[in-house]
Amino acid sequence: MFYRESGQLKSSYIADQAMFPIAQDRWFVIGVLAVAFLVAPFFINEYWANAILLPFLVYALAALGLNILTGYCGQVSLGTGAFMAVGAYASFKLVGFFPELNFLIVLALSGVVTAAVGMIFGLPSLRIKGFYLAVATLAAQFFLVWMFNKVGWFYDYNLTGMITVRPIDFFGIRITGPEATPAAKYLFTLTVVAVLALSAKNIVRGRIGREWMAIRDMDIAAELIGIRPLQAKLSAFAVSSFYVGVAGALYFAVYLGSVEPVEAFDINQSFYVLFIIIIGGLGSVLGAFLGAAFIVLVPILLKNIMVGGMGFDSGMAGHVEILLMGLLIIFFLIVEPHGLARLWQIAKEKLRLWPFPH
Amino acid sequence: MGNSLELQGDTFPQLLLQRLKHDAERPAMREKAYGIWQTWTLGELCEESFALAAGLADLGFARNDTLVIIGDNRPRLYGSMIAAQALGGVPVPAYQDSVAEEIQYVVDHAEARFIIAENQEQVDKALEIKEQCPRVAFVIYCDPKGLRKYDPQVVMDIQTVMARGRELLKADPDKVNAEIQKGKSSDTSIILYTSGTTGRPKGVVLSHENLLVTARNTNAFDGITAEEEVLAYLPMAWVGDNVFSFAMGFVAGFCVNCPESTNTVAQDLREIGPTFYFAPPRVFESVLTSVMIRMKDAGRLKRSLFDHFMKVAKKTGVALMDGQSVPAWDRFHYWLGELLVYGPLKNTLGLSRVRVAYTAGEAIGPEIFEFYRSLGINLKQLYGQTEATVFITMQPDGVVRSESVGTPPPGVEVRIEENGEVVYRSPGVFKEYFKNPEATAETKTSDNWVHTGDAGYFDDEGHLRIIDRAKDVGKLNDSSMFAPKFLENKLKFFPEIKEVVTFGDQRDFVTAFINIDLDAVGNWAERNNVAYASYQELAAHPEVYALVQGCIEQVNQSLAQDSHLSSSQIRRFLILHKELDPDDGELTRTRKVRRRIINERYGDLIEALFDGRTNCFVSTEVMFEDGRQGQIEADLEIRDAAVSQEPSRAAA
Amino acid sequence: MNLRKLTGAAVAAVLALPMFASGANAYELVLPTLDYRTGPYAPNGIPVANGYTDYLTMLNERDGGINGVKIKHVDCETGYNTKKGVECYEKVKNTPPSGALAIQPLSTGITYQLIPKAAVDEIPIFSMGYGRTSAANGKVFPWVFNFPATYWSQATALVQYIADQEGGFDALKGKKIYLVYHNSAYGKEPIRTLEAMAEKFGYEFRGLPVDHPGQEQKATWLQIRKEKPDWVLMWGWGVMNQVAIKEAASIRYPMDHFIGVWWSGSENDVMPAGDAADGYLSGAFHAPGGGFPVHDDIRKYVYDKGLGKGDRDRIGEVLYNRGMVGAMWTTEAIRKAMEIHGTKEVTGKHVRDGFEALNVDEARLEELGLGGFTYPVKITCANHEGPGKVAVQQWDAKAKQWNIVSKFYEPLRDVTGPLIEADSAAYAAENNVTPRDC
Amino acid sequence: MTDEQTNETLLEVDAISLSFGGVHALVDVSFDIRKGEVRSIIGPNGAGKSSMLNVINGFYHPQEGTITYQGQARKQMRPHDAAAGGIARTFQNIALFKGMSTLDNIMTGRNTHMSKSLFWQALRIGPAQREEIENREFVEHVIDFLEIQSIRKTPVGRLPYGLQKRVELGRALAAEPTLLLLDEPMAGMNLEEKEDMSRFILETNDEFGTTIALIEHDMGVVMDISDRVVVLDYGRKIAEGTPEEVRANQDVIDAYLGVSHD
Amino acid sequence: MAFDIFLLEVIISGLMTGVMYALVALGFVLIFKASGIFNFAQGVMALFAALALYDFLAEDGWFFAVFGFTLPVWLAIPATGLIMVVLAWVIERTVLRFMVKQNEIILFMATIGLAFVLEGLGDILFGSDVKPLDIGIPQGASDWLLDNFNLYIEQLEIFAAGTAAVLVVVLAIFFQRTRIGRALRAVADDHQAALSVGVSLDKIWVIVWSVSGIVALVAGIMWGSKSGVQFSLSLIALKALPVLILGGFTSVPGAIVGGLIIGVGEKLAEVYIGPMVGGAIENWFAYMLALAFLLFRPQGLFGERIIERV
Repeated sequence: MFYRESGQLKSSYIADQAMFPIAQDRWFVIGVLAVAFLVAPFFINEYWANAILLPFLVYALAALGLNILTGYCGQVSLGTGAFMAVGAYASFKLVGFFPELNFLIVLALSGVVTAAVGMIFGLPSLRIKGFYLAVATLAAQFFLVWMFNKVGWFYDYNLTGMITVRPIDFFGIRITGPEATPAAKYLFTLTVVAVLALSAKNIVRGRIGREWMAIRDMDIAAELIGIRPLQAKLSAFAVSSFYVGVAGALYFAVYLGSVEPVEAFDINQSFYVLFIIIIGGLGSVLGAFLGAAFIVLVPILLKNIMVGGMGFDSGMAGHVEILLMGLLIIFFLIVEPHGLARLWQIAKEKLRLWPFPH
Repeated sequence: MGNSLELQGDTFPQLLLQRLKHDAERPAMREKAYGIWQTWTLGELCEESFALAAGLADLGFARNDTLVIIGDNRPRLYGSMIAAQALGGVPVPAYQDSVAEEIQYVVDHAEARFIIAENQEQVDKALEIKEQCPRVAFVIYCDPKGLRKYDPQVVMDIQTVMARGRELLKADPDKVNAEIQKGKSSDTSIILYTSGTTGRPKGVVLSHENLLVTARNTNAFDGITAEEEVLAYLPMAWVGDNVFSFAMGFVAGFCVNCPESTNTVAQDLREIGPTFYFAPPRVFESVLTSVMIRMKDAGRLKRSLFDHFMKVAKKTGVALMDGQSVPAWDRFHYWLGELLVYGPLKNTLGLSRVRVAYTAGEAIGPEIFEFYRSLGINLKQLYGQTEATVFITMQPDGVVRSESVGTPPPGVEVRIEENGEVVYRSPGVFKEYFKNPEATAETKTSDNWVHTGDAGYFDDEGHLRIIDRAKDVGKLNDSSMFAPKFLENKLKFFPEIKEVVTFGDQRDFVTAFINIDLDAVGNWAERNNVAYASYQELAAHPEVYALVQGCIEQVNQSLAQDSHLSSSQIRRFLILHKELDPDDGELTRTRKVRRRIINERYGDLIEALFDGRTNCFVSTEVMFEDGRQGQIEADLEIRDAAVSQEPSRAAA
Repeated sequence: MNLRKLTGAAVAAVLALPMFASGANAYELVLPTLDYRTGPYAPNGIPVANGYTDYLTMLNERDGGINGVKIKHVDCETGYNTKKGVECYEKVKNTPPSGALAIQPLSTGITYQLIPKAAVDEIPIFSMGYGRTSAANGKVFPWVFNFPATYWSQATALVQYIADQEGGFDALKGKKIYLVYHNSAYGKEPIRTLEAMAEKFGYEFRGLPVDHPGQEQKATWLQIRKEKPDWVLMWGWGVMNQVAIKEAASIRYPMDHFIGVWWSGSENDVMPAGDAADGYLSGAFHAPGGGFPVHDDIRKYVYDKGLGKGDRDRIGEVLYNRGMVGAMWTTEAIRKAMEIHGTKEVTGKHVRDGFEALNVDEARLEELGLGGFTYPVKITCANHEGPGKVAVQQWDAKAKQWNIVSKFYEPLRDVTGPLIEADSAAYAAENNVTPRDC
Repeated sequence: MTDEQTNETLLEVDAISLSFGGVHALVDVSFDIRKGEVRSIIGPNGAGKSSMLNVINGFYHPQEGTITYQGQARKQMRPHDAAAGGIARTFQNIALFKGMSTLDNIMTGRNTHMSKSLFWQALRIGPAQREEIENREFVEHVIDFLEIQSIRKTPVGRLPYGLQKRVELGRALAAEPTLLLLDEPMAGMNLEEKEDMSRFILETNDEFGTTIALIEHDMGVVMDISDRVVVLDYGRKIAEGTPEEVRANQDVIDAYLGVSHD
Repeated sequence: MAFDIFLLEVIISGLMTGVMYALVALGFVLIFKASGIFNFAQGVMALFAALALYDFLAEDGWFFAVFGFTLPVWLAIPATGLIMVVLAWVIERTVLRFMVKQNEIILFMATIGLAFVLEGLGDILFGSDVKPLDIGIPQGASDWLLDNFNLYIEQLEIFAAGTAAVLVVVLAIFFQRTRIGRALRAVADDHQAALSVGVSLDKIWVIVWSVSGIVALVAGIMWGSKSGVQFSLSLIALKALPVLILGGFTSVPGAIVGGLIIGVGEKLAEVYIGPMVGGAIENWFAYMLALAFLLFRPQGLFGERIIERV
């Protein structure tokens, strides 16, 4: 309905292969980004930043990373929590070693470290497939978390094993710790997430993305047309882990400020991110965001409706919230097993053809 | 740009040379190919054309030589027209879906030595006729696919010719320019073979002046500027395409877009979103039919939304289009409809940017006409023919009627002969029929008045109304007027009916052959659980008969209201077992009914319609797509339709 | 369309959130708690939350609040999850009219999150007997209070108890004291202290970590069975406690040589083991049992009116009392704040001053119906831990009750003091905090 | 059939034996494929035809024998070496990437011709953008060649069988193969689709001089378009020669009638 | 000699723990085998079953509140079994039948949704306190062994091992000897084949979920007796995962053998390697062990061999 595409002709491949070839999509995305960058920061308060937007953005980024691996390359991983931990601890150590280093570089390096670790744990994927691989990645999950909890070097030998972020300035603006303004934290995270999301979009529609999808859709055929499974899978593990690592670093440094590995990066974290991409839509960049919105925001919404709006006892609300969340997940999977992104896509196709049904 | 400058030049190549000075970087043509709209700027187009001209000259193409062009609308083919004109030669486009023997006539008649063919399919046709047309020396193709093994002495790649031309131009850059400068406005610009309803095609010779003046006048009439987007999808051999795409395009300077293939026109139309659009009534009709069919599959909510707002449009849209005053609430209601239905609908159809749309060639159904106008598309009718370089009358903005075809534009004079025939005189009047002085003399008087062969009259508003071919208007035995086309068009406005042939001249009453529309009726059949395996089976289905009978009876009712026409009500009809097909000679390439052939082939059926039989056996020879011949046999049912006696009020 | 409507509503509701809670004109004292009634630790979270809430309700019902100002209790469900804790904190901290006056994070992980935030938001954090031990240093952590005793104090107290049983500190030499701990920040808290004391007193120390959730501890207890430590301490939580006590019973480890931290000493922990748990010890800073006058008031003013949060029968359980005493100290701090600042409309900042001037002595305890329930607490600007005294209680499986079986031990400040200094100094350095003068 | 056909050998399999846990799929099979020819491999079901293709492009590793491709002799190929060396193939059961569009599927065929790093791809400017566009242009020509313009952006999962086969051929052609292995390209097609496919195969051979090794069941098609035929039965080569020779061979007739193995 | 006894103790404890893991893994295998669903809700089903059982037995439950008496153990267990059957039926009706032929990861996600629902429901219905479950299973160390051989073995675990053995035998008989059992085996191989045996797919799903619900009940009883019935019970699912990879998702014997290997392996690692690296390595060691096995047999110890074709 809102798609008025007539006259949008593409006279070059660059235009035809643009990230958002339909002008309306382009304007919508620009609009969302404009609101996110130019409007939201003026209205944001601590609740919105710390309880809603930061977790949303951080989880969306982690989900994006997992989606690259699972949704695009078809390798199921349950090690996301641990890879986030790698990113978090890498950033912690890097800031400790080089306090003056620009935090963007710290993030990038944390991502690189995580990518390296991810590749190591991605090696079994050459032999192991499907759920077997998923459970195998749990080895990474449990081992890494144990390591961060146990090896004193990682947490600077402090007494409790928790790591706490130092105050970090980014071009003179405080972005971590309690003194950072909500807007600063939010804008910094948003920038990182937006840039990485757009990059991901670029990667997945290029050669490497096609290699991943080929491996995902039919690995044997992919190999026979000349795709090297080792390269494709490991690159997926690397890129995925890079994203997850950056998400972990943001999770630790900007969102939470201090973390304890056992709780913050436990197996639930891995599942949580997996939920996001399944509900959001496997193999979709948008899906990571929609899924994060659903999984992160709906429980908060339910809680606020029940406790704030309907006067539920907070304990009972907690139980009902879990129950409802389960029902919603089942409901959405029945309605559209391929996730919210597919739902969106179907709606979009309908709107493009409106008023025609097909 | 374009229009605002008083462009100099007596011929198209001269015009282009002028325009090149300012507009070399403007996109002149696009073609959807390899997934994107490949664009030729004016400079590129001219460079290619002139290179081709030089190459052709090298092959021996000389002044007044003809160049037969066969293919879909392609920038290179338009370019080859320019190339021929640059050398003072004459492009002769042929219908791309013609069979070899039709092309043979054109090639032979035009004495062509050069043929430019789009692709292997057309090359094959050209080679097939080469035996019969010994003059043909060169066949030049654009798309090399599958053509590698043909004799390179005869069949050559256009790129090779252009490359040769470029070499020559390097040595002598003025070679082509010099030829262009020799051109005069009275030179032949193009020869267009009209398919004609009877006899062999005639080559209508149009001069550069015909086309240039007509194009300038028309551009001015509708305010066509260089900013238009136009889709060139009608056959290049048809005068309309030559005027709308080629002549008006180069004069105004707008960009002409060629679709990827005939199958993708709808999609390409949507992508281009033309601002100036021409289509014959059948296109508008089939689009409307497909809209209605597609909407029938929509969900309940969407369909009722659609139906509701279509009613609103019917009530308000046309009035708004004609600039009448409309109450604010209706205006809002229409605006809402525009937002929810019309806008998206037009957009999906690719018509949302249309400023001016024309239809011509046949009468358009008032419902169809109003449907588009009510959506806010400025659809107008014109009346014209090849011999007039299209335009005889046109509807000015704001004075648009479905039943008349407007007034003569500036420079055109029209009058009605004694016998009702329309005759005209204009700057677009053709030079002659090529190599056919008798026919020329028959059609064109010495003082340049041209007989159209159509019967018509000016109504009270001063708008011309065309009833039928002058020679086709007959009389029933009760001496009342029988205008078969008029009846046929009325019936064809039903989406279920594709073609109609009516009979009644010198008869007691009127009868009809019906061709159902396979898409529309097939869809209807699916929804009503009517099983069928073939067109023939569907056509013979009793429920389909009932459906058609309903349509006919509706027409009868409306005819009954007009005292002149009430005796023309259709009493009996049958549904033909096959579709009338140009390949079988039953229709012209422009899908006009060839009555003579019909009378020959289906004489027995016609008699059966009048002698009261309830069924009739028929066996017909047909040509399949691959060129094989075959027989179709059927026993056709003949039905009576109810006739309304008095003027009824309930006519819908 | 449905989906869109849903999201529409969702956005609207979320947008409406921060503006929700307004209305009442009368000034109220907002006391939020971050409870956990769901998740693996819910069995422990529920009684703590009930005790806290019931005490506040009792004050409102009996006294009309504090000095006539009603208490507005706001609870928020965390599921013992840090992220939810952050969300809860942000949600409750600005609850009108007073804003949060003191926060009970009820989780070590969440406490760590909130310590830096509280300083900025000027809300005192009362992590009673848990959280960051070095927050006892009020110079570095002006907004955090962890009285009446820290884990480190408790560790020294338990070792003193062991020394008492063994016959003095000298007898510790060569003894084996093992620690079975929850493998998390909380569980690791006492290790440094116990190691420091091992050096000092010459006992052999070893830590045996148990991963969350701790249902399977066979390997741990096999090692204990093999190495036969003289004493086993436990820093456990949740199902880990129950399994550990059962396993200890199974390998016939003497229960009276098995001492849990005060979070490993509730009825929940010992009940599943049944009689086998008899004699099990744990740390405590308040008395068990529901026979104090304050409990009667709670029954009378809360449960008789149907306002109670939990089961009437379970008033007086160890964790219930823990929640209750926390509420008591918090409200006393508010009372003090009103007194110091001479206003009834106190804010978080005032309450912090109240905490720093808190002095709940024997007499006051008596007034509150808590005579002998716990020991007097006096907080100063520099010392946010207060007295730091810990006793040992023992489970009587027959009577199904806990009994205090030792005196309240003073902490070994010569052991804990330097550790606190070092840790808080490190925090100050990392976070650019300049310790204030006290 | 093409003009470029020479007697130069492109690929030679020499005494190949392949077995899976005791089951002999191929036994001592030798034949060669000449540059520019259309070479058909025929035989009854289970004759080892697909195994032969799998050996040629390195998916199966024969226990014995050597493969000489473009003058290089090896014990076995590795799939991506084969692909990089210009061997492309289609599959008996369509092996398209179901989640991707026609265009993307064919683009994967260009992979061996693309090399730009992840970094540039993430930014999608400069070299990566150029590379993408150059290859897109090539792929568009393949699409044009196979006349599948209208399904360019359709997910392949939604396409009818015949078109999927065509897309698969497109993916193989996109690799600009020297040697094209076609595993039953016409299985399950109707007459019209078969004619189209035959035309495409011949045109490929013709226009690009691609050498083609073809497995096909439809004898009519095989006889029509092959230059030479090799016949396998129960993993052994039983005949070889021009279509006419093979057609007349008694062993072949027996094999197809099921006489020989009693 | 003491050392050797200790080693023996560790191994036996490992085996016993392995049986406990295998009990949970069995439920996974049954469902995966018959329907290709990786049922993440298995752990919560065990919790739910234990809660329901407790409810029948305890005086603070719904059953007592409604009927005024409690059930004896021998009645309560079948009653709980019945509840699990009803639950299976409800799950089939409301979830599974809408998700036929979905991708396995989607089905997996649906069972996570299911786990949430059951968890919420369990909390709402039965509360989140720790509920001591005592149905008369002997607890504590076996005195006889401890006194005579100084060998420490948990009685509950001996009992569990016996129960597991019985369960496996019963399941084997069920699969081999009954018509439905045979149909279930058929369905594991080929859904079409099952239809030809004459059992409809939805019925099969109800049956297989019921069976695995009952297995969950057994697991719930054992683990509930060990640590009390509480939320943490559902987390035992995580302990079953390495067992599953090791044994193969589709093999009942695999679940048992896998459980034993993991149990022994992780205990040995914790006791002998743990002290060197700081302990608490059981969890990751189990996975590493499974991973090591997988590298040699990518389809698990007893899993069906994957043959690659084109």
